[in-house]
Amino acid sequence: MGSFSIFPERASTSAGEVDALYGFLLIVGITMTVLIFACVFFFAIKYRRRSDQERPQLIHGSLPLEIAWSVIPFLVMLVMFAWGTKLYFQNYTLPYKDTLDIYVTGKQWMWKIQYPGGQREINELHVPTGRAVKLILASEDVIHSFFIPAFRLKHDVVPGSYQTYWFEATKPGRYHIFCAEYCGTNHSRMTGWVTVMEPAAYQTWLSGGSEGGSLVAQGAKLFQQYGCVSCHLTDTQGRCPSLRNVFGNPVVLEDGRTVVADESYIRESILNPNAKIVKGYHRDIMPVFQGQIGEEGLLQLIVYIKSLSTPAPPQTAATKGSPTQVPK
Amino acid sequence: MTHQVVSVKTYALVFAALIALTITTVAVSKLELGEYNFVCALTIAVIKGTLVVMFFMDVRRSSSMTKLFVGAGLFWLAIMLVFLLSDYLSRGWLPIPKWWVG
Amino acid sequence: MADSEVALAAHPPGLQHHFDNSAQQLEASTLGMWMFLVTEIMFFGGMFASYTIYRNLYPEAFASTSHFMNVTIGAINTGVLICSSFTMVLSVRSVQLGQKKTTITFLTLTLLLGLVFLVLKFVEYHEKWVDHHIPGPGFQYADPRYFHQAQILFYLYFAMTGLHALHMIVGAGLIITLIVMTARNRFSAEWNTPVEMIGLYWHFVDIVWIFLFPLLYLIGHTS
Amino acid sequence: MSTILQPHPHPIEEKTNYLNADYGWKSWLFTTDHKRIALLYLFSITAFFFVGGAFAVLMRINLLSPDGLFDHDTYNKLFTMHGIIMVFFFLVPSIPATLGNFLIPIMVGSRDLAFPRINLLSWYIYIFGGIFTLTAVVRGGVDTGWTFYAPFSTTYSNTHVILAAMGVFVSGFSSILTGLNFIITIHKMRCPGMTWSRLPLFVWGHYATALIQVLGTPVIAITMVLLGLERVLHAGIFDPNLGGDPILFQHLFWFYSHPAVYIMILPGMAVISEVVACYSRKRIFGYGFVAFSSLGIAVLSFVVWGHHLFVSGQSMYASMVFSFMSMAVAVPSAIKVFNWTATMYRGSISWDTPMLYAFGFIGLFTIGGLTGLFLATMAIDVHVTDTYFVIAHFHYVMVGGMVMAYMGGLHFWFPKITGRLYPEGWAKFAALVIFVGFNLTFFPQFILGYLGMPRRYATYAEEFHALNVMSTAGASILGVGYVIPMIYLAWAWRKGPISPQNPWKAKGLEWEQSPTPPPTFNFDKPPIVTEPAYNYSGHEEEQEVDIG
Repeated sequence: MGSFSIFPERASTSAGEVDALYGFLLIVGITMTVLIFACVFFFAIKYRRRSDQERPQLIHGSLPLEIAWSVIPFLVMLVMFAWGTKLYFQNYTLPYKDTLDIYVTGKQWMWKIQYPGGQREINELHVPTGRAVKLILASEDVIHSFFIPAFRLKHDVVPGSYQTYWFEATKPGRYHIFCAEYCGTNHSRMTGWVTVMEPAAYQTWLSGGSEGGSLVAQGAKLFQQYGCVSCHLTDTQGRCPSLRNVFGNPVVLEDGRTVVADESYIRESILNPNAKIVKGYHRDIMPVFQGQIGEEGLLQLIVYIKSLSTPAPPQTAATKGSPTQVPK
Repeated sequence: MTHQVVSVKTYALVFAALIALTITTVAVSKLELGEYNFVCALTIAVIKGTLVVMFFMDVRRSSSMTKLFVGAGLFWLAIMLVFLLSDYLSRGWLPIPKWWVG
Repeated sequence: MADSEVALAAHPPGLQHHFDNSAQQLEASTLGMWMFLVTEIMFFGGMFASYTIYRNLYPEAFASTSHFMNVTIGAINTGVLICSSFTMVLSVRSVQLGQKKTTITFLTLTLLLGLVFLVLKFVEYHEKWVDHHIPGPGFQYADPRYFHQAQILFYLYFAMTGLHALHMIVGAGLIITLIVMTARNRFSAEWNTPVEMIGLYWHFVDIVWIFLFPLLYLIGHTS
Repeated sequence: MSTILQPHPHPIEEKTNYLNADYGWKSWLFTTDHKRIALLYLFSITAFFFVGGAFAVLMRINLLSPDGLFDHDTYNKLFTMHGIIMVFFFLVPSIPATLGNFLIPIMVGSRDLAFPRINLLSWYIYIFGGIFTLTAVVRGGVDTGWTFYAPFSTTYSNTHVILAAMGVFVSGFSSILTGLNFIITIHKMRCPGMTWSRLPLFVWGHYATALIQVLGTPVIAITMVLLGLERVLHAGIFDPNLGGDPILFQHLFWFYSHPAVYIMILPGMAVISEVVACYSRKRIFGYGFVAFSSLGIAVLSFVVWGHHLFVSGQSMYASMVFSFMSMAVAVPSAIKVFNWTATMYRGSISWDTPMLYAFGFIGLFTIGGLTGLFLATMAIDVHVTDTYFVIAHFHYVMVGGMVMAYMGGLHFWFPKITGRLYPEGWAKFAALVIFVGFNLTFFPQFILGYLGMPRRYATYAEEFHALNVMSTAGASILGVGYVIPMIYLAWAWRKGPISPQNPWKAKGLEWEQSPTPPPTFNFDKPPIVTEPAYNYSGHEEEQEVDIG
């Protein structure tokens, strides 16, 4: 960080846009501050009290001026609001195409990171450039917050539910990972590094070591062990929905709502099955697994269930200007 | 509040109404109305509450300032409930379609 | 509550030095009491909000826990509280007419009804204690599927009804002070603000129960 | 009251006022005179301010070097106690309980607040809550942050969370009772002629603050009760492993805590309206707009709390609504700043100390308010929330805004409270030191925040070192800046020159119709208001819009 700059490094597609919005806000802020400071000092000097008998002329106020400096600031704020909301939705709405899913689990004072290939790392994240990476965030104890300043992204890691966000790294390098939500004694030591590599270098790193077999294999073992297979795969009496080709596709529920079967839906259906019952199936058949399967097991089960369904069909409507297609 | 005193008859009437409403709400709760059960119970409770506020607490004949305070209290409670539920109810909605996101 | 200004031996009975006339003082006290009741609405409001959220998140667990709620005791308690509101409002009326004896009888009636409510509430709590339904280390629940969710809902049940019972106890204490003050002829037709204020407080506690009873006892049965 | 003739340096015989009307500790601890209660609050609040300030200095010393000075647990306790003491025991009560208690009855023209005994009760509750919190500090502190986020505070923290929660719970009621007293007094006890459109803006500001105090504080009270119960029973209401939802705690906490930041700033704005009007010797520009923008802030402040939960898993749609409302709540504050600046146009501005503080307030509050817009914009908030950008934002509003206004108000009404004049030279010097120290402390933190330094970090990355050293340097200047007024104001209270009834020739009942320092019942003869508010130009005609 040789040169001192008020912007941290831009290493992801959305970092540039966030900085642009920040620039706009800075301009508005600085002009307003300079305007107010100038008025205050100019008036203070020009109209300073010269004698005690001065009687300034009574000015009640002026309605048009009041309306002007209420409506105009509000319009500027609406621009900020619209631009900010669009950018927020863009960052948090998952891109349509297949993403590299990485599972991040926050545990008191460390980040455990697992790759689909089975590699596991502590406080280290390796991502390739040019590919959308989806982070699936979970926590085992208190609320943490996975914060990468270089990507301008952060999300609280709330225990008991999955949070996801995605980014697409652009500039190779090593950037900070911070825990941004206070989580106890070593909150400030719960940091790590994200290493962005070229796709080729990433492949060599990937093949470097994947001990412990892939998540899918471990998931299959658990799927067997907890008896899910007897209902959800080989069952013919139709007591419960088969899990083949379920992941990533919409599911029609008993009360008519349709929900996309993503990680949170699968996790909730494992831990609290009666929360969302699929249409045509009965309540209170599947046992409640709350508190019986740990975070590790849940991740492996979900990856296994994901492997049961063919990858989601690429989005037909080509979305113009989507970040991944714009050549950087 | 200190003008002429309310007759016992009005109080007795209101009292009888309250007891009747209690009985009805218990009776209604036994019926099988599904989701409307909640709505009925709440409306009956609101009616009973307004009766007590208007007659027993004499807000009916109080100054408009008192009525404003009572209204403000309920309005703020409504603000809390509405905005709290706005988060919980809209959590499950599908992410918005892609055409809008650039 | 501190609203029961002690009558000063100044010109009209009970007029405080900083008020211009009794009407202004009474209106100020009433507004002050209502403002306090608004804070109580927001105070209970926080719990009603948590109740709504958890009833929304776990409807079936809620249905299963409400089978353990004793509706008969709840209904009787509602009736008891409505009667106590009725006798309270009659006591306020009689103190305004300056009838000391009837005021004392109605205040005592209100007090007794309040105590009956508390006794019934204790019976209910004891019943829950026997069933190990008190949230905390000793909590047990018949249906293993809803163990955790039932504990939360019982926590809310005890928080809401417990705080309500606490307000009943404070109310009972206030009514006792009122009875003593009436016996000592501290109130007259011109000045009886404390009775009216505590009447408002008592009616408020009754309204809280009017909302608690259906939400906690009745709704869960059938949904 | 017997007139006690006692040897006094000045020949004139001392008139009886609320200070020398009665002596002895009983006259202070059992007083129902709103002025004496205001002084009781003044001393206890100043004590809490310096305790909280000491924690702040220790924190800044720890952040001098990247690997910190204290161990992590101590630092976590330091920032928690700094937060709790400053927020609940200094910022929320300070202006309303001291200047508000002292001045509102006089400004409104009444002999005392509506419920004097409740006013004294509110001070005792404040002290009782303070004892709870100080016991928590003495017995080892609490390390959950002033926000007490579950499930850390309910299950994982093993410090005195319940003690601190009880302290906050109890001190909340003191704030409720003060608010209740103000609302009833302003409604019911205005003297003849004091219509709503002639009320000083100080009273309007405190009326809006009182609304928030009364409507918001009970929710933090119930949140603390639920937190305490949850910590004892572990029933799981906020613990996700047992089926609870920690985000519900955040909702309930911020439902109060965001309006609370408006409880802190509105009285500051109220003071500034008075100071700017008096030292520009001009009626406030757009009186009606400034008055109603206080009410606008009070109402809108209750629908914006969701901007604290943008990244905590709140649904995107609710975040959108809260972001929009947060933009709306910024408009009334902007109106106020523009109106103060417009008041100075064509005025006769004297550079006395209170006016210096007003200049500081207008400038720094503008920066604070604008950075609030950064945080209300969702995409920026994702990057800067929970970083030092947020710390800088709320310190600009609280220290740059509220504390500056508090100092300005203290100096402006010092003659009215004590009957003495403070040394102008020292006061101006202190104001300058505070302004410089403040900016040096907190402006670097904006840059630190955007660079990504998270908040509540005992040790930090190497590249943030330089800016942190600057910030600590500023903090030491700021610390000195706050000690100087302590000294010369205490000195002036005893030794300062006797002040005339209206040293600044200000308008308003408290300067014109009530002697300095005021007698126990505020006025020698019952006050009557004839002219419009801030009638500095001496025109008798009355054509302001009559709201009353």
